[in-house]
Amino acid sequence: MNKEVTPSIETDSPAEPNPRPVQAEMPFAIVQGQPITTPPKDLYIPPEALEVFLEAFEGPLDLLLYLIKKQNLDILDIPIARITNQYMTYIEMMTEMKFELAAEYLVMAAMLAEIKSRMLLPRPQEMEEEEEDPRAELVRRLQEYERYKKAAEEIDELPRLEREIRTVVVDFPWKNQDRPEPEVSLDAILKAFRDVMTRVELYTSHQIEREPLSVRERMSIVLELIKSDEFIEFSRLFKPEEGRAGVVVSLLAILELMKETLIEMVQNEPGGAIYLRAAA
Amino acid sequence: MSEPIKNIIEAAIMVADEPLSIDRLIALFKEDGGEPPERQVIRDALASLEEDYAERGIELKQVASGYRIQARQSVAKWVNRLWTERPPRYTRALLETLAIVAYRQPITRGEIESIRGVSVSSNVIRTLMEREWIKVAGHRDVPGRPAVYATTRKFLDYFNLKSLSELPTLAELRNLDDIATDLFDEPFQVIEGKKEEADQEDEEQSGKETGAEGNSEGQPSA
Amino acid sequence: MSEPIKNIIEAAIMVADEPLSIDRLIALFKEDGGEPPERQVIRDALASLEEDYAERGIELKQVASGYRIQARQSVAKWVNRLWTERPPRYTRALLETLAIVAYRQPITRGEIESIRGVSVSSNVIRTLMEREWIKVAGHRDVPGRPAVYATTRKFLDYFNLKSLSELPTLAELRNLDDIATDLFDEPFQVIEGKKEEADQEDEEQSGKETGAEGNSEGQPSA
Repeated sequence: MNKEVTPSIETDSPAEPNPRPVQAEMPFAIVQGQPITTPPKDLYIPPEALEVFLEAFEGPLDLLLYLIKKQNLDILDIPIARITNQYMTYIEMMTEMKFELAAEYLVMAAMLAEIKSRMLLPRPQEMEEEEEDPRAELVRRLQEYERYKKAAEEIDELPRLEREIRTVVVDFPWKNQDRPEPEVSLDAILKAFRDVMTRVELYTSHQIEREPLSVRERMSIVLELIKSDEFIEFSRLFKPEEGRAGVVVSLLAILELMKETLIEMVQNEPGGAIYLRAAA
Repeated sequence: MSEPIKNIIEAAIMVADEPLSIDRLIALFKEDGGEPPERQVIRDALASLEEDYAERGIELKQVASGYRIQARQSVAKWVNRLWTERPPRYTRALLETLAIVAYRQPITRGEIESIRGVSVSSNVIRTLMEREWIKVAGHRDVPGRPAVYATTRKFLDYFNLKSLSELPTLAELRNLDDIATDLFDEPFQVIEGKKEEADQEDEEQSGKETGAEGNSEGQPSA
Repeated sequence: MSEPIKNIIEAAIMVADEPLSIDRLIALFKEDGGEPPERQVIRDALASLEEDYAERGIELKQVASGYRIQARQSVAKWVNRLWTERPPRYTRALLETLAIVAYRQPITRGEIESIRGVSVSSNVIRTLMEREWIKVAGHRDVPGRPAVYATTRKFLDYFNLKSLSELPTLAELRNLDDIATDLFDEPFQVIEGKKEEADQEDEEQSGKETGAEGNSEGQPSA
């Protein structure tokens, strides 16, 4: 090794090959609220972006592929020492900065180190013929992963329902009235909701705030009591028999309804009775 | 634009899940640059479609909010058998919408859409209203005065709940999850397995299996 | 029966919210008394519909679970303006897992993980199961009896495919014998030079390296 190659001084890497269109659509990462749609142009990653950088990879194979592609190297010809050094630099930086690193990254680091040490060991000529190149397993895994990564990108580009494909569904006003209604289990509803929430967490950065269901339910009940053409007195919306908890739930529900512009509140004089009505 | 206006209008009315007014049909062409078609052009296209359908099982129907295409009563007898033949089932979109209304009520359709990340079809709302599981609970005081939906007493009765607070909280749902993954897999498999067998008889689909084999043979043994 | 079979079939496919197989189409006529139509009669009617639609904005499409009618790509630009919501997007983890299941089915979660080099989150599997794109197809007869996953017809339907063989072809694995023996620790320029030679050989085997080739030509020759 006559040249210490670290990510930060890598300047001779060739230009970035064209990113696939589908990846361009998906932000590569979000740094301080700004979406980054392309990977960094060189191998230097500012320390504050490192965690984000690593999160953008689907594991160590993906990171290795990136390091290889970034320098326009062929998978079959990867210079193990150089790639290992680059990989290790990232991992060490992560470890030093005490970021939590998926175990897979460390396993890969160990594997690379092993390959490197085996490559350094002098071997008799005849042994070399029989023994498998220690890079073979790594190269095989990289190639294997790369083809599915590519396949995933291609599947993502296929025309699909809800995006390019719209199916014809015409009205049918002549449905049999005695047709049985579909049965639904509560479990199915819960799963559906959990699924939505999972997707929301995956696809949006904002969190759905957690509100006790009792408040949401009370909001619907209060809304039902209130009509738009007449005022109802504030105090009538509370039932003392429900106790303190019930009163709090009602109050929260009313405040939330006002915030959501579903009801309005009127007070004619300071200290006077408060009236509510549905938003007109 | 090489595509005839009539083709675009027909496809749009057929895929839309609510009737389309002439204004909405004109709006489809607004981003093309240049003048959008005149109302009369749209009307002529609609009249021409009506003629095309004269001898068919479908018809163009004008309702209050616009035009829609529907099956004719003359084919209703056969089309109705689509549902007697297999028990009806609600779509994922319907279940998700119902779940969101239950947990986030009172809520507008727009808010449901922004949570789901996809539009909510009018069919789904209509079906839930017809089943009397959701109702319009009020209107939000913003432009357009959108309706807000809430679940009904009937909804609670059907699912045997005394009140909404008997539903698990978000956090509980998530925990339920980790424990129940295996439980959840099992019944799914049995049902699906049976269904697959039955479907297999359909000669149309046999290509699927050979495709899979073809691909796995392509794998090297290395 | 006064109504032509073709009219009934067209209306049924248009009304149904899922693709209809030939068997399901035949079943529509079973209660009429007498023999239901032969498969060939249904096929002829479908072919005739396809012809009718040739110059229109809609098309008859055969996907894995049957026939559906959908807007043509040529009108998609206008028709899609009906929807303002963004279509759902899927994470790379989900798409890669889906791709591996599609090409390598039946496959265990452990095998997916070993290809991807990372663990597959339960969320991904669950989302795929809930979308009914994958299902548990059985269990491998090894300790722990892990579930093996396979894709479903719904997956093919969603991606507009008739069978798995219509999926994009998986890239070839190249021969490991191409690994040069002593690239290790050589300086960068020499490696690059060797790489180009190697690429030229590769090109005879598979024309897939042209992109990389174009890029490396931009390099100074050192």
